[in-house]
Amino acid sequence: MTDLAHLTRRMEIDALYADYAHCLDNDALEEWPEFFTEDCRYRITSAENFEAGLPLGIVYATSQAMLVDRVMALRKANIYEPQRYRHLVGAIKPGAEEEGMLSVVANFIVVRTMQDGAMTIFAAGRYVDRLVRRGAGWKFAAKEVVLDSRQIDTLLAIPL
Amino acid sequence: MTDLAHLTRRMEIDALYADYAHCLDNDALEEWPEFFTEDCRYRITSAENFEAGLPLGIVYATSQAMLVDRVMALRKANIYEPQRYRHLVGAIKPGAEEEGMLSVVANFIVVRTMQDGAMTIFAAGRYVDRLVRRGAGWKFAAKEVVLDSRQIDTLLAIPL
Amino acid sequence: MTDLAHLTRRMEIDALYADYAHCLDNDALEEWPEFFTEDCRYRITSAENFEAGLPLGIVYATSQAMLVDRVMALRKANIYEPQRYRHLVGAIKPGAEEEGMLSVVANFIVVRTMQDGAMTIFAAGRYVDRLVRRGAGWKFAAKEVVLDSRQIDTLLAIPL
Amino acid sequence: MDTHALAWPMEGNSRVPYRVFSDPGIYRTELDRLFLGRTWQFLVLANELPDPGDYKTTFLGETPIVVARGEDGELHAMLNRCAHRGNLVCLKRQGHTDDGLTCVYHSWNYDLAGNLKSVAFRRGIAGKGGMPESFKLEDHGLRKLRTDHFAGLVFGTLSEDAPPLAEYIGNEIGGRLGRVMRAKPKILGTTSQILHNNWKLYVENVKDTYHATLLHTFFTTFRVSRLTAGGGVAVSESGGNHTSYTRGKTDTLGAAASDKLYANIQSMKDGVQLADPRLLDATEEFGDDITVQILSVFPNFVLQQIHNSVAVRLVLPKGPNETELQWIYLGFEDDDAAMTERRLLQSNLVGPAGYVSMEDGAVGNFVQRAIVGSEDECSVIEMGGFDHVSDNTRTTEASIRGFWHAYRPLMGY
Amino acid sequence: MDTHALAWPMEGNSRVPYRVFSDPGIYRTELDRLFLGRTWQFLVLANELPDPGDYKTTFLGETPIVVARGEDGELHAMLNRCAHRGNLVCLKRQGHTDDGLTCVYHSWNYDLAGNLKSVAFRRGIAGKGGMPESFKLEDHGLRKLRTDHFAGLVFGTLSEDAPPLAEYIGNEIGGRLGRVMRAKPKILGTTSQILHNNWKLYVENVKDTYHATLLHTFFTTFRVSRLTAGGGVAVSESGGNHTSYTRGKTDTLGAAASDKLYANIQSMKDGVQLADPRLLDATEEFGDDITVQILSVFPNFVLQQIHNSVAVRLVLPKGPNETELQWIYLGFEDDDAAMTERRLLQSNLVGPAGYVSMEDGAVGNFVQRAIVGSEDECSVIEMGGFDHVSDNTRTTEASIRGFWHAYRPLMGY
Amino acid sequence: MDTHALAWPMEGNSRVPYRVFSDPGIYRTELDRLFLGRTWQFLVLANELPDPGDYKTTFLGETPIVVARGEDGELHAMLNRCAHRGNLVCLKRQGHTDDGLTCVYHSWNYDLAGNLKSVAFRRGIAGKGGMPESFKLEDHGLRKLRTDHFAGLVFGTLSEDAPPLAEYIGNEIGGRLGRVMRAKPKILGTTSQILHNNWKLYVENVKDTYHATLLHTFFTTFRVSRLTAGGGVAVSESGGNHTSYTRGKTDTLGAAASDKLYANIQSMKDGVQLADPRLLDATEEFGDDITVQILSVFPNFVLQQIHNSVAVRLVLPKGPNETELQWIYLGFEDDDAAMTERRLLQSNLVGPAGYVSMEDGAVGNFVQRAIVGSEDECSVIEMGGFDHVSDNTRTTEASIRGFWHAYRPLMGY
Ligand code: FES
Ligand code: FES
Ligand code: FES
Ligand SMILES: [Fe+3]
Ligand SMILES: [Fe+3]
Ligand SMILES: [Fe+3]
Repeated sequence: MTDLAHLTRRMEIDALYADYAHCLDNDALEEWPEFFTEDCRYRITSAENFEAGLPLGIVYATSQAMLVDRVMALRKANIYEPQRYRHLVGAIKPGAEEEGMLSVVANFIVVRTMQDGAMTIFAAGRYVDRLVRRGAGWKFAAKEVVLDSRQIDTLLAIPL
Repeated sequence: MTDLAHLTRRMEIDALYADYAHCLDNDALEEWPEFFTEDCRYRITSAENFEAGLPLGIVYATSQAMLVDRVMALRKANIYEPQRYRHLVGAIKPGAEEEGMLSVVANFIVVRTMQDGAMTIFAAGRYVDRLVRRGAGWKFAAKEVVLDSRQIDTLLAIPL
Repeated sequence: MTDLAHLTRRMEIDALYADYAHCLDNDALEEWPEFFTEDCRYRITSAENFEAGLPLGIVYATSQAMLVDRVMALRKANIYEPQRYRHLVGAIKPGAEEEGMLSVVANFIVVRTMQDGAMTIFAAGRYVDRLVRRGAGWKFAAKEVVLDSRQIDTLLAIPL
Repeated sequence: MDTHALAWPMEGNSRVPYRVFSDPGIYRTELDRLFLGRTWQFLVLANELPDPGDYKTTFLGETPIVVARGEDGELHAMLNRCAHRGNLVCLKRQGHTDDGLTCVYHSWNYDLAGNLKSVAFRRGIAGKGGMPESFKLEDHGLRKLRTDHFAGLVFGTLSEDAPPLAEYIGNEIGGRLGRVMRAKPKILGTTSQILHNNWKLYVENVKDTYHATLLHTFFTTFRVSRLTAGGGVAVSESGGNHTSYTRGKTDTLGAAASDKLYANIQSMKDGVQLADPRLLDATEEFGDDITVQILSVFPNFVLQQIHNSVAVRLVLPKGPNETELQWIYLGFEDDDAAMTERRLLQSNLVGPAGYVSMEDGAVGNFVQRAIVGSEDECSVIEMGGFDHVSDNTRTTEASIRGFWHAYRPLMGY
Repeated sequence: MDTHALAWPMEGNSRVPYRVFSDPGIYRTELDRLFLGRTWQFLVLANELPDPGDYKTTFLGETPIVVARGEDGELHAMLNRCAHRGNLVCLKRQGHTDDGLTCVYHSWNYDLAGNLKSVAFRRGIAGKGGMPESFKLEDHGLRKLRTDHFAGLVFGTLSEDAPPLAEYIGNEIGGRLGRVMRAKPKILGTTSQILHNNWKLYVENVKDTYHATLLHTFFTTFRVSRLTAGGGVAVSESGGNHTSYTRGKTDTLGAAASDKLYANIQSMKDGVQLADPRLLDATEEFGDDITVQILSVFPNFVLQQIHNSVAVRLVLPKGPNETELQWIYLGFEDDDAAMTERRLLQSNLVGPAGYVSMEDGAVGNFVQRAIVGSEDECSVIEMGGFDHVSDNTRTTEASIRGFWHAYRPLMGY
Repeated sequence: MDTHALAWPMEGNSRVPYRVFSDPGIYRTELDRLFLGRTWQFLVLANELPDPGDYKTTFLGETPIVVARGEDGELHAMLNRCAHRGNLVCLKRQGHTDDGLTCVYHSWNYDLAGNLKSVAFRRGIAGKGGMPESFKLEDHGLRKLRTDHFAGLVFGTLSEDAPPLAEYIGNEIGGRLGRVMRAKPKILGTTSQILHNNWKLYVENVKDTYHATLLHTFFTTFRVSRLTAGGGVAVSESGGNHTSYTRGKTDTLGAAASDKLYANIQSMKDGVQLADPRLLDATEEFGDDITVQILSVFPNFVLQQIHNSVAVRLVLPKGPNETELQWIYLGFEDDDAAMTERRLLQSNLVGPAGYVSMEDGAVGNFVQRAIVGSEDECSVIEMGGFDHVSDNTRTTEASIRGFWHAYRPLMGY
């Protein structure tokens, strides 16, 4: 792979994570499932579960359709106070690309702001992802959101 | 635009935001107005005001000269306890470039540290900016600092 | 230096800081000294000491061997509660390259999570580094971790 | 400490024991006797909730309130606490409803005046469960506030025997209030500050005509306002309400003598000029030469006019050592684009980043930190003497003494 | 406020003064009389610590506890506080030791039953220092708890005179508990929520059969559960323990009538379908038609069965206004891969992000915020009448009244 | 709980009720009787503020203090609280002024000894306002502390009847203090730790000669210090001050026997070597063979010599459960570059990341967490017996008993 190809791929991946952050932070939840493949796996879990090899997910989805259902429930069924996230994603580290599947790890911190203005560090952790190329860009074939903390403040409504 | 040109522009923009952060975080306030054009607009507001279309700014400037005045007042007139910011800027996302004007959005988190050592998340939010090319680099023709929170802890002295 | 060379070097440096963050955040402490040269200098200090020109380090090492000793002590001698860091590093700014020595400054924020799940902003500040090329990549010939705060919460075990 | 009864110094209103700014027991008594007691507190602008079903939440002290525009076109204020098991009935800070107020917990539904209209499954299901016969909807409404209007501002109280609002404000202060609220207000934006100090330290600061030109050196440096300018302070009979006003274009001593005076007290910097003077390009809009007017109504309402910057400030207690200061920046319906731009530029003077207000966000905390261990010592409030009467000088702390004059009987001190 | 004695309303268990949810003095009394007193509290699963030397830490209220598997194969529970100068003996939340429990501060060593085995330098060095002759190892062990088992769950208490666990739980609730814990449990994972409300607001919520289908509109919208479905609630004689159960496949009114009923109370959305219905693809595993069963044991243990999602919940007080809710998600040793996957998918229903539980994480805080200033007002708990007996309806608050019936004598109200 | 009077156990200084480490009422009494009472507390190094106008802020307990070098060349210490309305007079932690101390709030100006020199607009403006005739500058200075010096260290107290500093420290401890402060100190740097525990838990830790080689396994592993080495502890007559000292190069038992002893108590790791031994490359600088000396002066001053690492530690209470531990690392004016480098390398041993001190930052919090619910239980302090006298062993808790001996009468226990 040429340096230029490497650099271009890197720019594409950085853009994917930037778009993902803006999607969630700007309440464009309806677009969120489109970052994933149809047969994707998505899980939010704690480092404690992750490292113990326990399969539980705080959110556990095995298809893009389940992500669509999650958004629909948030919009139509679930009740929670107005709140917003602010994602900072860093240390994005692509690994080896095998049969069109690229593994990527990254660090994130999410600050949550409630309607009254109170800000807290809601989540910190790492993404353990598998990306596949789709046309000009990339999609998540698998995304594990591994939270450093075993505790969730109040509730987790908006995805991470 | 070639891939290489794209990549180069991207590196320039990243550098602009990095320099901007170091300028504010290292108390080089006198250099801060130089990141802006002479007829720039600069506003700090809350997401609540921004989304309601309310024009108010916590800081509201319509020229580079007003930014110079802000710095002069901080140095010569206003009284506030020693404090420092630490900016982390991410998800920098350039949009379309139209008549030499490039729109860019980015996420930020600012940790404020007081002289006694107390650290807090002082601000989280997004930049909604318009950049113009000036020689080798870029300047802000317009910068909106959109804070997720409607609350400011104690006071806002140093710009964001 | 060509644009492409610039871009490639930049990607290498970003990768160095990303690998450094993952090393510390994923408890691969044994690999940590390998980010440094044999005769490296490493210091953690406060902005207060740094700006006053005081030489003290909270951690003060003048060789890679001392970093090896630090890790060994953490593993075999020192007692502290299970905890993990999450680094976000940004505004990475390479300076001039002189006789093979490249100076780089960067901002960082570290969130610390204790075993019960409590998260805090443990550290915020800047890296003031000197890098040298080693084979394909770079190593730290000198690293100053300059903390914005003069206070450390409880203790500092894992390096920054 | 918080069990220790407070003996007010015999000097009266010119001495304030620092304990009142930090004692948790005193704070709880304030919530009870002041904020839930015989005082009027600002709720909303009269035209802020135009349509039936519009509502907004706020606080009396720390107690959540909802204000709603009823089907009858009237504003109704009630505690934002469900009569069933105490859930917040309105979760959003501001909103609109087309079917009254419904509590999310068990779907009890109230009308916009707080009357209970329906109870989910009141009759049970298939003849089982449900509420007992003895349960009457009319016994379980939301607790209602009295509301009253003045100059486009809506106030509320839980007290049955508080005097009418106009009487509570008083004639002189009322006139000053009407002067600023000269037309239908238009909200330009809002912001809020978290102050790490007792709420009364901020209220003292607002009433403190003495500090402005000394602490806020921007005022003096750029001659926005000086104590040597004409002006004065008015205090209501109750003592609790005040107005200070400045005739900024005049100087009782003349610029040179004034400069000299301020030079001596070291809050003056020389040779400072604005690179872009549009910031201070004010215009006369109130039909008089008063350039700055600060007004307060006991215990926690503030109305500010600084040139063309008009704002309501609400001081909300959040604990013995914490306060939220809410700002509502106003224009008026007759503003043209130029006037709006003028107000926006002048808004740089006030708020959390205001050239002449940022210090007020910090100084209360400085006092809060300084008085630890000195709870039995007192502040000394003798500037301008010992009384709390109106006078045509601002070199006085009369309106602060007035505040304590109104505060003490309510608290039993 | 916190020194003010509480007079319980004469209405009894159908009225609860809001003060009990915020008063620091009442909270401290609860820690003492409830959590360190005559109640049984969940510690661990019986098969969670299989080997001698395995240990896990938990809490009785806010008091740290360690549970260890002894060399004798028995589980021992003790205060996690060194008898020397009070250090935490076990620093890790869970772990294994091969040489008993050693305090890091001065290396005092205890066996796995909490008996003090050795004291570093007890005899001094070279004839100097060391412990006095009067010091006896046997006088300085870790304080021990009583433990008891039921259906694979281990409970503990500091009380000598608490009844045996089975008696404390009661026959009916015990049977319901055994129904769910039908085989050796397997932990699928754990999580925890920090709730910004008093612990009892969450316990009321768990016992509240009335709220489920109203607050959690996902339940009704997707017909997972409705009050119109068959079911009921069982309350133990003590009042403190309960089970609610739903026969989800039945509807006492029929779907149409039920839809109409819910439409009226506005917690129903139309035309909503799951794009991927595997989420709700449940299977019958408990040998009856009960689709949802929620069970609690006084004061702070919860066992949930929602279709195939089984979880233990432990409610830990962390202050008057803060609570940790711990979740342990379970499968059983006979689960095949498909069953495990089913449980994992259904786990989306519960926990911090659960479709039918996320609201419970917030509503307690809504109440906590709403009652400020209303400490002397009361909640009204009359749904289903005034008693706390078992009945085949869930349109009742009987099990909540039962909680207060058990709470009051222990607290002396 | 915090209203409950404390009855000290009849065992005396060998038993400490855990309540004293968490009770808010006891904490407030400590601030009043200890920190604002009859004790001497470290303020600054005598040569830290060389020039008139130099000032630094610190605390007596939680009460803000400013220390300034006067025009007279003397150091003056005062409360950092303005006599007007209580603002912090000095906002910067450290600084220099050329025109005395001016409060930013209303520009009242004090000289460097805290005497009020001028009041802004004291005479009003144009004959209106200003201070009343009865107001006298001399009645409104900053409250002053007594200060006293010892071995280049400046201490202060608010007490009129505290004995002279040298007498308060005592001869033996004074000699040990002078031994370390052998020349004019040079600050190498400072740092600070926030400890989430009561201040006394850290003070006990400092005085605890028993824990060092057990908790800090680095000590033993690398043979930096062992209890088997020669040494001892000295306690002042008051009980409140102490020195422990180690002759690290000696071993009363011999290395082999010592290794065996430590092996048994499991704080020893084998075969551990430093890859870069320069860390421990110490040199003899105090004219004796004492390698480690820890010294404390009641209530909150610590002076440490660990080989060539010299530091002052100040223990500042920040609430019942929080403490700030400030470190000032010292060299001496006669240090050459090699000596400075040596001190910097050895500074790795101490401070927040110190190889032999990081555990001390955490262990107090471990105790704080462990004692919740055990407020009426007691720690057991019997190592070395029951008294608090000097002895040539460190296998004792005598100096901890001494601390409580000094603490109890001041608190009335
Ligand atoms: S609490 Fe409002 S309906 Fe039950
Ligand atoms: S506190 Fe446990 S051994 Fe000393
Ligand atoms: S408070 Fe210091 S001058 Fe007024
Ligand atoms: Fe002011
Ligand atoms: Fe629920
Ligand atoms: Fe120690």
